[in-house]
Amino acid sequence: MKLHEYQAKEIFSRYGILVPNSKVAYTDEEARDITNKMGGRAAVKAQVHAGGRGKAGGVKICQTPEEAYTFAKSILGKYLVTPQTDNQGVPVNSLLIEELAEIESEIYIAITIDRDARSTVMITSPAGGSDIEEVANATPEIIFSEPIEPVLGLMPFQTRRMTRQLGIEGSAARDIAKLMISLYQIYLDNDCSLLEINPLIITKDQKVVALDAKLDIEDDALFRHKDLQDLRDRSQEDQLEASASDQDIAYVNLDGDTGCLVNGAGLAMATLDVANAAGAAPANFLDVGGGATDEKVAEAVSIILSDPKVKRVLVNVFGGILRCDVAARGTVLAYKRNNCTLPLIVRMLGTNLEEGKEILRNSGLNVIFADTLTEAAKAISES
Amino acid sequence: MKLHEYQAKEIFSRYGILVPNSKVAYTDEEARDITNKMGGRAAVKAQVHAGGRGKAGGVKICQTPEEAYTFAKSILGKYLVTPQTDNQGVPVNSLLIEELAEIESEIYIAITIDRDARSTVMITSPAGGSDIEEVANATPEIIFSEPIEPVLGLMPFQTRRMTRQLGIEGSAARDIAKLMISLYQIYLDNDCSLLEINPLIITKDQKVVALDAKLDIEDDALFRHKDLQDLRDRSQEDQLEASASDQDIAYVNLDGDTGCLVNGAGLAMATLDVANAAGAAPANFLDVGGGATDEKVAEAVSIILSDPKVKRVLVNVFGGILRCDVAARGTVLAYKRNNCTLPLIVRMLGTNLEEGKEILRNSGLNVIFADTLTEAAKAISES
Amino acid sequence: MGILLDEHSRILVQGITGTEGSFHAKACKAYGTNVVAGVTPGKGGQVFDDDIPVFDSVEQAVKETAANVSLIFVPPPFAADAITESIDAEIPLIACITEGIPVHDMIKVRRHVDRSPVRLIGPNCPGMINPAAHCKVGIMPGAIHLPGRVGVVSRSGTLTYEAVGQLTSLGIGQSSCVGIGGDPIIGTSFAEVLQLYDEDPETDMVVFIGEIGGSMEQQAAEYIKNHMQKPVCALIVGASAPPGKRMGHAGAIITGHSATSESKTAALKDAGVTIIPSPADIGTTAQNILEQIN
Amino acid sequence: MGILLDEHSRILVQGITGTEGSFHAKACKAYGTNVVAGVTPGKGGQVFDDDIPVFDSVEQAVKETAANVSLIFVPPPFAADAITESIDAEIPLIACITEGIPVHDMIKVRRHVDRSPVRLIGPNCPGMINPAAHCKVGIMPGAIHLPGRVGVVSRSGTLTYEAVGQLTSLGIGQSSCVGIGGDPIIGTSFAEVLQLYDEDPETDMVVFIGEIGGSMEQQAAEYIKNHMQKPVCALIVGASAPPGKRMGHAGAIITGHSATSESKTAALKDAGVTIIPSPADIGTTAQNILEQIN
Repeated sequence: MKLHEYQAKEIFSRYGILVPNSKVAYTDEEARDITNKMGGRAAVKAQVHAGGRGKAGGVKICQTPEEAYTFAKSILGKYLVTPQTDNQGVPVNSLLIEELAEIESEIYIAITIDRDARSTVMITSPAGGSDIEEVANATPEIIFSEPIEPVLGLMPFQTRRMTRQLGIEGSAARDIAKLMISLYQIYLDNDCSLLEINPLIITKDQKVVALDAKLDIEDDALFRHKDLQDLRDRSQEDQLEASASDQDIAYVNLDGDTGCLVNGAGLAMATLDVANAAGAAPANFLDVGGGATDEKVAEAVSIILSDPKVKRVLVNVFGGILRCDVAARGTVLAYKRNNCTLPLIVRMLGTNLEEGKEILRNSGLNVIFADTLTEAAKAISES
Repeated sequence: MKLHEYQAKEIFSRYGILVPNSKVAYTDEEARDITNKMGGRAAVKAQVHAGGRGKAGGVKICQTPEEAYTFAKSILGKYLVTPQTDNQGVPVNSLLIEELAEIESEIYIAITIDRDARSTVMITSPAGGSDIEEVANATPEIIFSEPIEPVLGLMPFQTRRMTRQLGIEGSAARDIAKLMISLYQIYLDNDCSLLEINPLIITKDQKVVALDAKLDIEDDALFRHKDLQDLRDRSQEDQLEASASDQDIAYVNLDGDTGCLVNGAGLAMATLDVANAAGAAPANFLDVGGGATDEKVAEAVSIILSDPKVKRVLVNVFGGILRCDVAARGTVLAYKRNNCTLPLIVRMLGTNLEEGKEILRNSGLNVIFADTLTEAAKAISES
Repeated sequence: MGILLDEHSRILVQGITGTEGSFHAKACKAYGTNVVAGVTPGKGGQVFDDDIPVFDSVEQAVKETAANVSLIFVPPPFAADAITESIDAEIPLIACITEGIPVHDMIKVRRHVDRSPVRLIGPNCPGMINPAAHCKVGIMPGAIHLPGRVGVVSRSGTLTYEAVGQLTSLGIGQSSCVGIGGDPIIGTSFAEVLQLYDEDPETDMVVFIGEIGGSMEQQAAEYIKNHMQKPVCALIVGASAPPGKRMGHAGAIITGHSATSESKTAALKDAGVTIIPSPADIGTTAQNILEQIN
Repeated sequence: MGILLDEHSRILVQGITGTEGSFHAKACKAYGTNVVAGVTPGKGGQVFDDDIPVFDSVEQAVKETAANVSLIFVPPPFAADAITESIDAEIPLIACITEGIPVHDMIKVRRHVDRSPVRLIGPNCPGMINPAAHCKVGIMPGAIHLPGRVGVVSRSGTLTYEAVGQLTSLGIGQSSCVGIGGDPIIGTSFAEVLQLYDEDPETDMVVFIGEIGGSMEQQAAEYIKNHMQKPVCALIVGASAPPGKRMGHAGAIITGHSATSESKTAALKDAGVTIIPSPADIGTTAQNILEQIN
């Protein structure tokens, strides 16, 4: 679950990390008033769950309250398309109005999971303010990784190594070392999957300030953070993905036109690969899970059908925990409810296969059966 | 560093652990008034840094405010001698006046360091309220140890095992499991060396309440607990040991009459063993440390001389970091300052040995020299 | 023989009284697996499915039944506790099926596993099976398996069944099948399972099914290149997945070049592994290799 | 040869610019030890005692000087950091002299040591010395040592010097001397050092000096009973200590029967160890044993 910048900064503040003075505006008038109170100049930043908003025009340094008003008016209620969103973009419902800082230097700092080290890792770079993935591709030698041993926590020698790598000295180095320890504490306390500050700045008067803040909470750990659950902003999520997630269905919206319903994540990825190889780009990844009922399958198929770009549906089920008859009944249910006439290719195997086929045959739907993945691929490319 | 029961209970309360309603009284009138406000009946408990106070008459269940007043008058300002104190006892300067609880059952629970497991360990027993060392000797099978892995912390299955071993079920078992997790957190957060509740009670209405509370903070970790440093009560400490500790001298008061000054803990223990074998019981253990100066040696010798039971002094120094001349000068200084005429047996070896001997020879003191531990033993038994 | 499981395996099911636990405990038993005990705290003393005693703790279960394999179905918030409880009771082999365990829990558990004499399979995995020993410790449909001499190892569930289905339909049996799990932090890696297969006299070759995310497949390629004696064929799924999106499995997410299907496939090819061209060709690729080595 | 140290040992001193660190770094160097670098964060670039470069980090020191032993003098609040920094820089042997490290720090450090390819001696120890190699990594007075064939292992400092002094005064040299430290949680146990001596071709027998507190001496007795080939004589000090009192060393405190001198002495006697009757008899006891085996 992603948090907004202003939410993340509130948490940072509680751990003693400096952030610029700021206030959230929900209307253009609020944007003007807040900017006015800040002395007339401010950074006005769209609060969206997507990186790359700067390049996409989601951030503006405003020199007057009127400029803030005009910018707010132009962006609030609109959709912002960034390199990290789809073509539709994400809605801008709030703006963070922030005091301007006198920047001397900018740093990148993040914490995430390092699968190879099987631990958390702190990542730093002196290339703060840039797109870090571009930096990683172009100049990987200025990206530094520091794995953190869970039993020890982040050790002081590691913070010294990082400030050395970043080329920082004096009081700022000590402040950043302290900040790193606090960030690791935030990461642990809130069960984060990603914490990122880009940029962390050193001001001209040597203050260390988090100019941006990104905090993703691990979905699997949300159950123990009741307070954080309330910070979820559903407006920022892909609506199909969000409603699938509500029903415990793993769904990812893709660009193609072949809707796919599969049980199991591995088989679902394999199914996309097969569809792609057959020349039919998948419209989605969907894992309906093992313990699905008729109704859950129907909901999953309905999510697929509600996607306007879908031109055909492939159901690929290896009946084990999810029985073939359940998959068949759910699919038929969804097709009928939606009065759907799109081609339906079904490949089923395993438990209750014959019952499943029987249900589909008797459904009145135009079902194309496939026994193997090869046949399924062929049927897709021909439909 | 030991905390008083009432200080430990304040910390317990902050972690959500139930303790009886209570208030500290420093005078007999306060004891009466508090007991009165509690409804006329209360447990009145001497706040001393020593176990076994119950048997020693330091705790009284009072049925009237007058009884509390009388008991307070009889004990406040006096010294309480318990099985764990020396013959002088410890002063009673405050009393904890506590609401009475309706006890259904009593449990022992503690956390300390397990050197073999190289971790902390939780120790429990259904024999709550008893002298736990007696229980451990008589019926070790009802003492249970649960080592805690530092990377995992105390796991729920361990709390379930412990409540099972204690024979507790139902809501009390769940409450105790939760309390165990909190106790481990208290132990970690405060760098404790010992945490003990004896007894932890289950009341007739199934509440889990810490009736007693003992919390020792690790001296070596006090530097990172400024708040806890203020809780030190020097009146409860052996005055010689406390003043030695202030000067970073390791000193333990013993029962014999041979004062011992040694450098190094191992050699100091060996010296006590040699003295004992020679039939001269040592008056103290004293390790003056490696980096001692003339003045520090003089302070150490003065501490020994201030102990009225000392009849002779043995100085045993292996000159390394502490040079023999420093040991000699410091000893002479202390003898002169205290106008001391007690026999002085000196065994020195190592760095600047000759200078040391010369200083002692020219001091005018009656010094008996020994070259080996054997000779030192002989000199002690003859002096 | 096969790997990990044999006829001496005595299975304990943690979470046996839950919906999933009870369903699969019965299915394992029906397959012929020696399910000797169940554990659900607070339900000790019950009897499950006529003859399986339920205990309050793993410790008691091991003492009474000499269970030596634990199969875990408890919900995510309690999974770290369940795994460490089995380690504490000195169970040498654990399969944790639970999906959705917080990764911070698994970081700690994995450190503990590293210092304990235990093999953990999973979490978020289908478990493992040895068809010849009639021993199934997981959620795979038993009926599709056939005793034989091909080892199967995969991250995921249904795709493993797909692989097994293709093999069995060609008459190719399996010595063992292991699903190591789809989470970022798991107990046993591909390379470790490959080594077990390499040392198993009853395995002739291995079918290895990886996916996008992480770099475990590259480590396996490294192992194969330097140590593996037996032929391996491999499929990496997820070529169609966009970067940064979690494809169901918590671990299946492209976060850098090495996490892509191309990078993994290239590493395996470089290690001399036969690449399975499409998910539809698992069985036939294995068949070709078997024909070559026989 | 001796143990742990030899003529290839290249010593790095952590905390070299502090009072203790600088005093002992010079003393080690004066003894002939190859002190190649010092580390004090913030003082990198300085030169210590004419020719020893000081670095900001262990990593840099190792890179520039190929140091392979770390000797630590930093104050207690920073000791856990110093030890783990040396482990991170892949120093294989560390002696930590620092006294007064919080035990909770050492619990964590010890877990980390357990999963790292490092040997930690101490903390709160005098260090180690190999007289024949002129290599002293610690705070012992070098001059009292004599090259020879008796291994010495002890918990504490001055008592080790006492033992060495008695040996040397009888003309009995030492292959190595190791002080393992007086804290409740240390990096290397008696049993581990005994094993090193048992495997060292230049050690004929071992003088072993234990003390009250804990049960490490019993574990050593167990090791001697089951494995040790060479003769051992042992002294346990602290018979006169009252229970529950910390005798200087954080670890020297009687907290139960097994922590007493009687219990430890009995275990060692049972393991066939020659008991040294009094601290005054260390040298003569060793002499008797040497006469028997020669």
